[in-house]
Amino acid sequence: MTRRVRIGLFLPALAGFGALLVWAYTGIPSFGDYQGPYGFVLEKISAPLRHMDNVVNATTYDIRGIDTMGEEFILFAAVIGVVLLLRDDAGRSQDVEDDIGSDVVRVFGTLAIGAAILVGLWLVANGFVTPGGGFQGGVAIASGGLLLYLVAGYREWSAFGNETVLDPIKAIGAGGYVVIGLAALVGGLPFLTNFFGGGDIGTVWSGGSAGFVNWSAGIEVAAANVLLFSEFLEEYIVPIARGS
Amino acid sequence: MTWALPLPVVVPLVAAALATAGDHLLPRRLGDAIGVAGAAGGFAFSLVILLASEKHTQLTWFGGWKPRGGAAIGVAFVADPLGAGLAALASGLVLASILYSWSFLRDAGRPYDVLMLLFGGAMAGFALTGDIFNMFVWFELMGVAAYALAGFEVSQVGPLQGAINFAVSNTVGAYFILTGIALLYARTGALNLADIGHSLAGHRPDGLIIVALTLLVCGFLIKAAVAPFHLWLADAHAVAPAPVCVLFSGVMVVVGLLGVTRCYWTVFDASLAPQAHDVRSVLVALGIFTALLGAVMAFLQRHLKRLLAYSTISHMGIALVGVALLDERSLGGAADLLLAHGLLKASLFLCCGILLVRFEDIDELRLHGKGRALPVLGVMFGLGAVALSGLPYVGTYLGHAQIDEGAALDGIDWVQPLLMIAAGVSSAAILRAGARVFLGWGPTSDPLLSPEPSESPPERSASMPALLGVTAVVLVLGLAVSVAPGLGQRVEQAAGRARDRIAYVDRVLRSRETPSPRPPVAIEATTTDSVLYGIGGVVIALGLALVGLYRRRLPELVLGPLRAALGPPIALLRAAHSGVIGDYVAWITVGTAVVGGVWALLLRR
Amino acid sequence: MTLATLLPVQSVALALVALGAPAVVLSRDPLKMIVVNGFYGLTLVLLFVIYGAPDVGLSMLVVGTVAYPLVVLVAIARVRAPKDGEEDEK
Amino acid sequence: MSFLPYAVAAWVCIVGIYGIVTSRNLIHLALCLTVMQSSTYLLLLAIGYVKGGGPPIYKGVKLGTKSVDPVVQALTLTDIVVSVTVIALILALALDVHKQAGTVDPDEIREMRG
Repeated sequence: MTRRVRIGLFLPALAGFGALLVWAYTGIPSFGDYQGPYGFVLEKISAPLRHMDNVVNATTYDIRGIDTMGEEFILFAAVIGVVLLLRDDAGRSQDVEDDIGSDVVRVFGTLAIGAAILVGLWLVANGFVTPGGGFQGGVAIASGGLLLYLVAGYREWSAFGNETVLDPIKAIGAGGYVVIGLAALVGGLPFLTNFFGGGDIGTVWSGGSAGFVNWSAGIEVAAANVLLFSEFLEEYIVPIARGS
Repeated sequence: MTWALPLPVVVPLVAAALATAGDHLLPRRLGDAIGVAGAAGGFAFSLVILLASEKHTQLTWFGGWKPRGGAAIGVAFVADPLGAGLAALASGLVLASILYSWSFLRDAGRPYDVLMLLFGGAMAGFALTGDIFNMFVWFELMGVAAYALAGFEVSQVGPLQGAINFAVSNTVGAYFILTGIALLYARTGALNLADIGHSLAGHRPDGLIIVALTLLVCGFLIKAAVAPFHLWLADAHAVAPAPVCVLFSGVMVVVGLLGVTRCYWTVFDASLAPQAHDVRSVLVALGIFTALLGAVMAFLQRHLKRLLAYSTISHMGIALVGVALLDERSLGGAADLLLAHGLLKASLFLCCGILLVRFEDIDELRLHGKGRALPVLGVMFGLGAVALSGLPYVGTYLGHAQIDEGAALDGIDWVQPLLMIAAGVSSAAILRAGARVFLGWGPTSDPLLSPEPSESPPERSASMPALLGVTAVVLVLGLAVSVAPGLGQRVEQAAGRARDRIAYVDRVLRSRETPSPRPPVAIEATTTDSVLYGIGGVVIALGLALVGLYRRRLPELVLGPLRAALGPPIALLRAAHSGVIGDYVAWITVGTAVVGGVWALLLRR
Repeated sequence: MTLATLLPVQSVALALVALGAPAVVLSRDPLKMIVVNGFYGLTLVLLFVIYGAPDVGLSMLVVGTVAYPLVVLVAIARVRAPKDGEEDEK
Repeated sequence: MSFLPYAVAAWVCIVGIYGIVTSRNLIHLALCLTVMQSSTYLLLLAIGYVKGGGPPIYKGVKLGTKSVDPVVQALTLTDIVVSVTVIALILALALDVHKQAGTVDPDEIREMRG
């Protein structure tokens, strides 16, 4: 099929598809008139029953926690896939030059690493109080790891940005989520039951065992993302080092 | 029993996490054992749930979030026998594939087992969940694990392109599904299937409902590889390792059809029951088209895995007809057919793996006669091929017979001969390949068959008895499906329950149980018509296989017109299967627009 | 069904998103594409915050400023790098 | 005007598909896929919007204050993670294609014909 034939076939179909979408969307309640009831019910119950201010994360990590468990494993599987696809048979290169010379970069970079990790931890910790939570915090922590590469260079980065270190952490994060769920099951409760009670509302201790779930998600996301970045950086750095 | 419900998903996922965590720490054999234990545990719990679900539909609310005021709050797993059966088939085939891979892909490393476990767990989750967004989550986990497995052998362009085509097509499908979910949520404010159906009940279908139906059905049909959404499937199969193909062909595509079945009967039936006739006609047409197209394409292949992949497409078309007829007998027939097909096709792919190990090739023409050295494998291959053609009381026969009878009851009598032809042609392709490889029949060249890039498989060392053993077990199970006492009746009862929306709502939202009576234990009786159609399928398969092998001995008087009549359409078909992802997504758009457009015209009446 | 249902700030953010999407799709130069995609991501963040979804906005922000640019940039850099002859011998 | 948010969602979806079909570069194609996916975020969040509602976070806000739907936000969060993972996988595949074939134009790689 030539490009011309493809586009000649595709454009009318796309117009029809667009018309279908618009037709469907006219059936949605007018913008701003969300009718519920699901969301409204959750808003009513999540603070009284679970002492969580942030209803979104109460939904994500407790009420619909099983979705998030699946999501953690999606990330888990994808990172395994990326590592597999980008694996380099020649192994890791040890002779990469460290080309970051400026002290200014080092100082500000080091400060930025600390800041990124602190922000990340804060975001995870306050997941049930303010916006944030395991995923956002985890990526922020991982970006701190990425900054380490900028500051310290490839060799230091690759000392911890590799599978031997990160695979167990990632697996403990994802596995921990399931184990917390199983703990409830062993105790005779439904899988993923929040079994610690709510904790103090409005503090980092709110959330009960969903708090642990949130933390294990944070660990998994951070480790998985560092590994992801590391694999892509590897792809960039190692061939250049070898080629030149 | 409710405590066991999450375990077919949870056990493989925990095993995957453990195996990954211990990859650099534990001895290798222990890691292998964790993988097998995870798969075996998932399979065992699926069987336990399947048996329990036959008495009562099993239900558990995650986190203990039970419905309040008759509306769902949390996410539920709802195991009816149809879903639990698919979970069992999926985890059983994962177990077989992991065992086979032990000697087939010794150097694959831990990530391979881990991805297999995640793939299996995700399929079980999809089959068991009662929540439409949770379906999407498992669908995506299944997809991500599968894309990585498809690109597993990264040393060649072919596998990579196959994996990309697979990933992009299925991701587009996933977004269609998500858009459909969003539309249903906008209308009903619910994500639980029973809840959504309950809110839609009695409302006439409007644009939103019709388009949500279109997006969900087309999204799932991409996964089910129904034409014109099927183009990615042969690419993905051609490149994936044989044990991975087992999962792709045996269960992953079936998951797509379960998605259609589940969504239709729990959600859309509430609104569309009066217009069911129009839903049926569109889906039956797609099914027949797919069955014939897949069969013809299978006949044109010489790469064995690709040939089997197109034959899978053909069988998915036949099964879609069973689903689409919307009656109990046909749906049960589709389930029986898919069970037998899953096992038989799995054993055929495992046979291909053995050929690859032994001869480092998988091309029908290059393997000409080499299979004589492996007579046992030849017999297994031939049995698998014949059992797929619908020979009475063997393999897929029961499913065919039930679909035929369902079609007759619905008064659509032209369907059965077409399905017979499709099954015959795709089996003919497998038989022809088998005769060429294992008997050395026919010439060593054939311009009719698609040229394939020669690919050198990675070197493998394997224990032949172990590979043959796993293959034989799967094959025997597949052959026995049609004569397993009571199976037909039990599956039909399961299909009836999957169709019963009122009982589903009662169970999920009101905790009201409706126990099922025990069906009689007897070999399913079939009509004379079905026996005749079955024999017809075998005759077509054998005859056409011979024609495929010895075509050149036909007189020019027959051959000339045949070539003139079939040449151009075949060239056109080949051109459509271009291997270019842009074309594939264009066809997906065309298919969705046409299906949606036709339903828009028919269902609004 | 009145104009008042949509705040002016929402209309502006929606317009930016509506223009941003084709800008990403139509930029065929890879490096330009990633810059445009970054801007598109930011307009999405803005819109999400206006929609009352700061959690989603934050997610989009960390994804749009760290994850996407990094993986895409590396991909582009690899694809553009002069061929070293070590792997493109075909 | 109250249809505008939905119209934008539909528009972004169509633009994304158009990009996928016409793409001549797998990296570009991956980004077009994210554009198509962003349409689902736009749709979900627009559906859950409540006129005059704040974020569904009650820190320092009286319970029962009008707020937008939390469920669609939770769904969108999951959706975003899915998007990142799929993109990373497709880009990794694209990089490998480039290593093997020396091109990332899907039209130039035709290993899978017929």
